[in-house]
Amino acid sequence: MLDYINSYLSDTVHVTPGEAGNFFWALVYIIAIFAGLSVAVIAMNWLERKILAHMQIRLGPMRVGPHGLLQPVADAIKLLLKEDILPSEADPLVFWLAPLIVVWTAFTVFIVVPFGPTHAVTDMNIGVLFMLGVSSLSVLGVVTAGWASNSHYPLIGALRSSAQMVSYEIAMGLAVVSAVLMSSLNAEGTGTLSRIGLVQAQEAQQTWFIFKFFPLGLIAFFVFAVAMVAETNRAPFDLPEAESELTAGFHTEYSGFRWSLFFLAEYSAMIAVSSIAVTLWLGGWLRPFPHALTGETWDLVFSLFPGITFMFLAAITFYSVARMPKHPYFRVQTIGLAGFGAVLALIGLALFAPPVRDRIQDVYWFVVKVAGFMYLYIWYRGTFPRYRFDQLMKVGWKVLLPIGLGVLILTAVSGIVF
Amino acid sequence: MPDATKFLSHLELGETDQTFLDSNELIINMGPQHPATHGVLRVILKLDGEKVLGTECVIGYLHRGVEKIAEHRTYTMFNPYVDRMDYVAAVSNGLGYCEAVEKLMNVEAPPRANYIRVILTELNRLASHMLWLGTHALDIGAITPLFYTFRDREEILKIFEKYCGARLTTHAFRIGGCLYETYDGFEQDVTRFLKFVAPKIDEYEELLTTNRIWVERTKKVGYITADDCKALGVTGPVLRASGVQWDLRKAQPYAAYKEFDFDIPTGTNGDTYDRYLVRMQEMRQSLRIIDQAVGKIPEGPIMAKVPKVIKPAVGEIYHSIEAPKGELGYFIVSDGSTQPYRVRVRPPSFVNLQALDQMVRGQLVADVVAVIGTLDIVLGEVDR
Amino acid sequence: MADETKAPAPPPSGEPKDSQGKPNPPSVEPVPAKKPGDPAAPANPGAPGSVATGSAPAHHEAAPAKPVGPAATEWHSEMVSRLTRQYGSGIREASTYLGQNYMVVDSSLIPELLRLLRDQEQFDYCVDITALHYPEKEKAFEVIWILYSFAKNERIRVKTEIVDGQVVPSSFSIWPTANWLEREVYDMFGIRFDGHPDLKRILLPDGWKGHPLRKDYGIIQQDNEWVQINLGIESGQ
Amino acid sequence: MQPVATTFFFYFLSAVTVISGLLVITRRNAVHSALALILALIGQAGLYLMLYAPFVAGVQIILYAGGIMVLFLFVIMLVSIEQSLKEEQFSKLWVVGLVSALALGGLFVAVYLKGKGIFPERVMIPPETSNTQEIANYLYGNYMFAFEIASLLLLVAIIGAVVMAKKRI
Repeated sequence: MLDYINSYLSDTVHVTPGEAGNFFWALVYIIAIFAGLSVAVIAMNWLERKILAHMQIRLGPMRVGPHGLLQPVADAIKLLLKEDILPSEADPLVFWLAPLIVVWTAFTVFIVVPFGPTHAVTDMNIGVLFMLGVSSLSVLGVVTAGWASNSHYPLIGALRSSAQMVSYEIAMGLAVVSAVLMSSLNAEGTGTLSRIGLVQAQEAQQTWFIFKFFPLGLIAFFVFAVAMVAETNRAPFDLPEAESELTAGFHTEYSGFRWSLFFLAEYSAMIAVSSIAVTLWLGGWLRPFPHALTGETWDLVFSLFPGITFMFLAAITFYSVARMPKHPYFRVQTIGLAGFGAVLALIGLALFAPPVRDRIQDVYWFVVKVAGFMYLYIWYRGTFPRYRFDQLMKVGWKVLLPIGLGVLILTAVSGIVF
Repeated sequence: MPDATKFLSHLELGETDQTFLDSNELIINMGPQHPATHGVLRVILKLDGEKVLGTECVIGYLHRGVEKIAEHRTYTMFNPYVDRMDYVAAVSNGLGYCEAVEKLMNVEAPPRANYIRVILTELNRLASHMLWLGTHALDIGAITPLFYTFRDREEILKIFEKYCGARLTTHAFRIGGCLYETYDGFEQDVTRFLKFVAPKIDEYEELLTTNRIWVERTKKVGYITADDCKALGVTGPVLRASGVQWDLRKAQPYAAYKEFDFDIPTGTNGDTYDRYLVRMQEMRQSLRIIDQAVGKIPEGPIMAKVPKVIKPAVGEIYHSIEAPKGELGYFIVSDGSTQPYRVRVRPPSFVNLQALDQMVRGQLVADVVAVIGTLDIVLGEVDR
Repeated sequence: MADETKAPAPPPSGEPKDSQGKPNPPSVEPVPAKKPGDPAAPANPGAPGSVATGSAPAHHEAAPAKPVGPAATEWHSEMVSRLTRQYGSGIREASTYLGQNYMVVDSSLIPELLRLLRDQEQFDYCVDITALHYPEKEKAFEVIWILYSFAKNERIRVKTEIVDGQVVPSSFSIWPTANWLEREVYDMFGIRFDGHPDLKRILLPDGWKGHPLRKDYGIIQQDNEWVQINLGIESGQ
Repeated sequence: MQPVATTFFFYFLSAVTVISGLLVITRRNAVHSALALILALIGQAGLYLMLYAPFVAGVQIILYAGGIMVLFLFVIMLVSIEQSLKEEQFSKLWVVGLVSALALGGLFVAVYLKGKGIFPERVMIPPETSNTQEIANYLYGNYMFAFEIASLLLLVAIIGAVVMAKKRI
């Protein structure tokens, strides 16, 4: 058994555990991704509340734990303890199944997300195609959820959101195809659908696809960015759960743990879709200027980044500890915050250690880019009002689709010309 | 004058006739506890898919019988009731009622009282428009403006509280003038507020006016022509946005409005976007008025010589002012006793709400919410 | 609680017509001459104490003699003269009280006169329609139209007196705003308007019996039956 | 050739497909049968993966499970299905059903008896690694014409749909 484990660790093997058929490590990666994802969802929950609040000149959760840090924990417990109501005439099987479908699709997408050249559960030959396919399955969950609640408003909400998701999938697909097309401009002339292959193609062509054939890459990225927001029913496209018109979209009848499944699925879908964008256009795990600023010194500098960020976070925490009011009521919170700061500092120090530093490089850059997208989601929510349903469809079909097609053709032409 | 049949509500609730895809129409209720109906308003929508075929408003959930109570209260006792009708613009209600009774008694409020009245009413108009903007934007999905507008509205409410102890239903005026002298530092507070809020209004504009989605959600939504407005008796910003340059403060000046120069912003094509622009301009005009007024508050008494017990002569009077929502009128009939024989309140929201059916027909469900927001109705005033 | 009801008809008295603008301060006017042609208001029985008669304040209880309030004066304008030429006795009275013009017309003229006012006299905005209830008069109800003309920036009130139960022709076809205004008058006073698209209660629940703003309807009176059926509670009284 | 997964998965996937196939026809509730059909399609996609055809599996998931089945569910939800539930389920044409069942049974028996002899001897070379590229070469190489005809057909279908809906707007 031991050599089975070691066989993968030997440096000769440069393939993801899935491909190497090594189930043990694949399992380890799956567990790592699950843990990482839940931490990310908890962080997103807190971050979204805080950032949105500060955008709206208010403080956001401050009461539960220092600066509301325990708010996500409180939410999770609340949702677990809340009664899980099953509407009377609802169809029990489908009612129980709908959130599961949505969560399945949201999580299976992560088996092809490449955190590094070898850090992915597996790398399928049809990585991107598989992701699009699975994300289109989540529409089923939404539709069945709306139907199973057996009442007017969820049904209308479900139909609307599925129509929205279906029509934006096409725009998404087109944008992805133009990116894959860029990856095929290498020697043998055939691109690749595998996501690790895509990032390696960007590395080979020494440019992120967002900057390739200058405006085209950016436009394709823009089309994808808009489509992905619509795909996850977020920000300006969050019509299905538009409180002001219909009560609350397809998950009105859900409560307690089932509702939190939808909530969890929404966040992981957001992370998954932005990971596609990062892999396809922003050079997945590549650090910025991998070729322009090469050489020993630059590698060292960039490798210090993970450590620096965590030390910076720790500094912020300690600064806020200093600013905590001296009142005895806040003593526990100050200690808690100081402890949290210490943990961050420790992680920062660990990241400076050379062996850890090299391995963590890829994952760090990938996570930073995805975090950038998360901030964008929250920013959209703070500034944009909601699209009306027909405008939403108009943007999907009459704006994104033609642009997507145009970019695809232009990329092809420029691929041949240059 | 458009013919009246156009305004018939197409809501034959009895039968649901077939539509194109021979799916029956959908009759759904919006309200009375719907988040976007600004209070207890129930709108029965007749939908063909997303399109609204006709609406019917069911109101009266907040009916407190204010006019009946008036007949059993003396003139001064009825004064606080007036604030509870349009609780968002309570000061204007109070001003309207006090001026109507003063007119009935043929008494003139002293100039200092008139100036204080103008300042407080314009501050109240600002607060009402700010609350309108916050909730209207929230209905259409923009969450952030709500917090900006409520932060600035708080400043106004602080001034009210310092002046007369109450923030919302202020009961600031009495028949014959104002009860409270302005607290020392009133002028400084108001001027500081003016400097504070002027850039804030530009902030709201920055957030919304050029926001593509906001423009798309409001342009050509809830369209109503000037003739239809006049026919339906719609007044206030809704009428001005349809191109009619009419404002009671200019047409029939009351209190001290004669002495200030301000202009009446009007829109051109009477849709939700124009109403938004008109109200934003009105906020700036209010600032102009307050700025002119706060500098020149004349000295002198703040209360006219009004007998302790108010017993106006037998007779009737109709007096109306320009409330933030439109023309707010009081028709008071006195029978010589200390209690009014009849007080009829002509509420702008009640009459403006009647135009909802006309503005929303043929639009989509999401627009019903936007139009209710742009009509700026307050159910306390609609139901009385 | 028996509230004292009095005939609030404007006190008949003649006085020089003051300008349309701000009414001049109340001046003690000569002995109020009784206006002959005013059948509507019954002879005003010497109003108790409040109205001082004669020029010198007569002696009465401690409150200082309150001068008689401003009185309704004859309203002379070419529009009024045109209308009286056309309808003759239909226009019962056209006068100004505290600078506000109103005319009392016969109920038979209602839809025709209003349409004429809207078309010829440009009163294109019907501000309000309301009613008054004088239980002791045989013509118990008085329906009031408040009209305003944007062009002339002028506001007038048209009033008619109707018997209880008499149906008033609806002015919905003239000003569509009348739809809800008339529904409210019906809801509160019980005055029916024929020609109204769907005359039903607007503020009170549909099944409610009784019209609250009538003088004979008590202040705390409720439709107990409706309350028991719908709210299932024993109503307060 | 190293098998994609142990034989256990093959039996598991085919069992899933067969059972959900049965469920499709036995369920009274239309949505349940639609969901069972989706499960069957996904099981099928798994089988394609076992046959070293990842591209076809991906397309299967996107087209069938993600696209067509969503439209199925739309139709089921929009059209009120109450009456169909109450109607008598058993269709009158059981004679036709019986004959076709017998014919199919005969075919199975024949294949079982003949054994391997029926299938041609050629052993497929499993182009596992460059599967998608192979398909691309064939699709845009030898079968270019067929590909264009298919896309033309789709275009006609789309225009037909638009014309039908156009009447309404």
